[in-house]
Amino acid sequence: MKISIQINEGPYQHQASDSAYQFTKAAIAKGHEIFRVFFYHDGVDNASRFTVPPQDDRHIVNKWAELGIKNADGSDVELVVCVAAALRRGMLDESEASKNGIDGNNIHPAFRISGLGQLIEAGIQSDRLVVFGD
Amino acid sequence: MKISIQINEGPYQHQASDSAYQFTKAAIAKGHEIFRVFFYHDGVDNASRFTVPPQDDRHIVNKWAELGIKNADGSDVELVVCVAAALRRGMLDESEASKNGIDGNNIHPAFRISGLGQLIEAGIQSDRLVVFGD
Amino acid sequence: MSTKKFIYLNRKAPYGTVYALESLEVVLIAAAFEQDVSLAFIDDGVYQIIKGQNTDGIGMKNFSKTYHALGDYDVNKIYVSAESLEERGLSVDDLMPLTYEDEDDDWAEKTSIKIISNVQLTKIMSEQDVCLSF
Amino acid sequence: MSTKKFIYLNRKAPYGTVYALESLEVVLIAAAFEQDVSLAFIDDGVYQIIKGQNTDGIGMKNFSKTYHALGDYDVNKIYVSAESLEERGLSVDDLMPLTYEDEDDDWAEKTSIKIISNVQLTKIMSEQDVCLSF
Amino acid sequence: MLHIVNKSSFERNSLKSCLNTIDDTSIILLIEDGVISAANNVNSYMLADLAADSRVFALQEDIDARGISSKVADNIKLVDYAGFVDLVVEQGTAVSWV
Amino acid sequence: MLHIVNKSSFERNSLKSCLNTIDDTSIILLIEDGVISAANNVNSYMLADLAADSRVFALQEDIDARGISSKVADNIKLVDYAGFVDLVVEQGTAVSWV
Repeated sequence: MKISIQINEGPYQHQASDSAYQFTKAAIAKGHEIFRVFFYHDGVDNASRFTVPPQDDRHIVNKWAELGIKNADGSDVELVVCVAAALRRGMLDESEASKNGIDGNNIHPAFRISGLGQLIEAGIQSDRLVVFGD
Repeated sequence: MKISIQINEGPYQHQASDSAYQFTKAAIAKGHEIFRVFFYHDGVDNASRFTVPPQDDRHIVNKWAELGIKNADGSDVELVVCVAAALRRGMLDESEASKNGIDGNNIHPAFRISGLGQLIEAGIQSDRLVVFGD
Repeated sequence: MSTKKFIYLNRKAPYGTVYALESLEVVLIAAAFEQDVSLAFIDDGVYQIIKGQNTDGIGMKNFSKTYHALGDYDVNKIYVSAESLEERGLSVDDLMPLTYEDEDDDWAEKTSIKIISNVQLTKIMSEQDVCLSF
Repeated sequence: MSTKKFIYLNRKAPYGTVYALESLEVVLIAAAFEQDVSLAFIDDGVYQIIKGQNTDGIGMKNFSKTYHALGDYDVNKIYVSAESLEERGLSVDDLMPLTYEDEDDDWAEKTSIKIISNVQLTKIMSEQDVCLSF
Repeated sequence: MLHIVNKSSFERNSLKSCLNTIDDTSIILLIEDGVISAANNVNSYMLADLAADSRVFALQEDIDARGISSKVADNIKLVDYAGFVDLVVEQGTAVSWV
Repeated sequence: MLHIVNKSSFERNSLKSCLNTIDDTSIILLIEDGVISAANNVNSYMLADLAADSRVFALQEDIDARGISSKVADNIKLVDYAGFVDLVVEQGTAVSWV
């Protein structure tokens, strides 16, 4: 089955991102396709490549970026960050940074900034959309 | 009177930072001294110089950094970001970035990263400590 | 693209958290996708569409007028929980008049708001393909 | 530095949000400042010090053992709400045995936990200089 | 002591918990979504008792934002941010029921 | 329909709101702090009725994390993350009461 995920909260403050990650891993292990993970609201903060958790704690950003996020057919799971939510929370990729005259960027390369339409499209294209939030 | 403020939530998602800002402005207008504003939990995200809100919306980070945050005697209001909370949420100044091998930093220069001891010290040195959170 | 039934559940008061605003942003984008869209205001979500909101004092953007645009985007199935209104001592007269022009009835202006019971809401929800709650 | 009375109110369950963990981090730092420190566990905060927490399945750090360090830091006024325990069907036997060594009594090991009523909590709170709630 | 409540009593238990620890000298201030509890038909019996005793305040700016100024119960005292500051100064230790 | 509740019913109104919209085919899954409502003495009458009808599930991993595995009411059905995925697949549209 084709499943998409929406994550509404940032890493560490709420369990949302951890739960979504465990769910995503379990879904892929069962052979389902994760069509898209859409990061909205404070969820955009899960995409920061500046994140430095304590050594004895999990690295949520890297877990999303590196581990187990390939579908059974080997395709990548799309990690999409809402651009409007990201900008007002200081999450920028190179293109948005240069557009807005900011000398730096912090979106991890495994994530992609895009519009809210990608969430709606995920709802349309997927058999299920599961939301994780506060 | 000497007052300190603790802010536990990031900008835009919760009203905490807005309320704290309005409170701080009003306290200064009344001649009180704001000893320290301490950003903890997701509150550290209020210090991001990457923040780009929509044109018709308030710029919370700049409001803290630039407007009305001088005490009646002309001294700056200290804006302190908890280092432990900041690192796990991808908020870095130059020094923390280089210590952790990250090629970039996003703390606005009006804010200063420091330890949790600064919160306790604020509690000891101030007549009041007011918390704004979720 | 196929057509699906989307419902947006708005459960939180405006301004205290960003969910009301960012939910509205989703709905307006969603309208462009020509899906079957419903909005439900339940619990404290009913405060999102109350008349006479004035945010001058809190320094935040008053986005309540944007709800009037929903009709122009053909979003005219707006459900409000009777039980939620009643618990809060509110009636339909306290709500902003949200309307649309009915193209099947010589563009007559009609109300988009329908006050529904929990039983009706249950039935409406059970018919949806995608349910996003904010 | 002068001595003040600090109380930390812990009201949230662990893991669902970070408040429990980051509150514990504050308390441990605070201990170094030799202030008069009390901790109160009320509402869902009582789950923070329940026995037998096992976080292997959720992929988060189990920090519950750190509460045992409180005694070593001379934090031994740990209040737990009787009403909150009772509402949740819990008793003191469900809690981790948090102890300290009493230097005035030949270093005898004693319990730090005191079960208190709302009336007692009200009195304790009214005697504090600083109250931080998490 | 000043008790600050920033959540709607419909959504969270924070006002209820706060009311458990009120003594004769405590004052409650409702801010942010907490002002919803200042509305007429909303406030609990216990809050109403305190309000009758002039010990419940609500932040005008947050009431205005939520469009409920005409709904506020008569005996709730309204303050602006300057009044909020005064309450913090006058009432001793502040506790925020976040 | 699958109703996902992730908050303690002591802290928030989300379980209560969810219960208002349950029909004969609805299933409830408790995750994160929501598992607190799976404990013996905690769950509401209405949740107990649904549980008796085998329609209330709780996530084992979240129960273990909170140290309440011995407290869970008998008729609550436990699932792991794989079981969570199965419920999403089998039960149609999912709604998260965040």
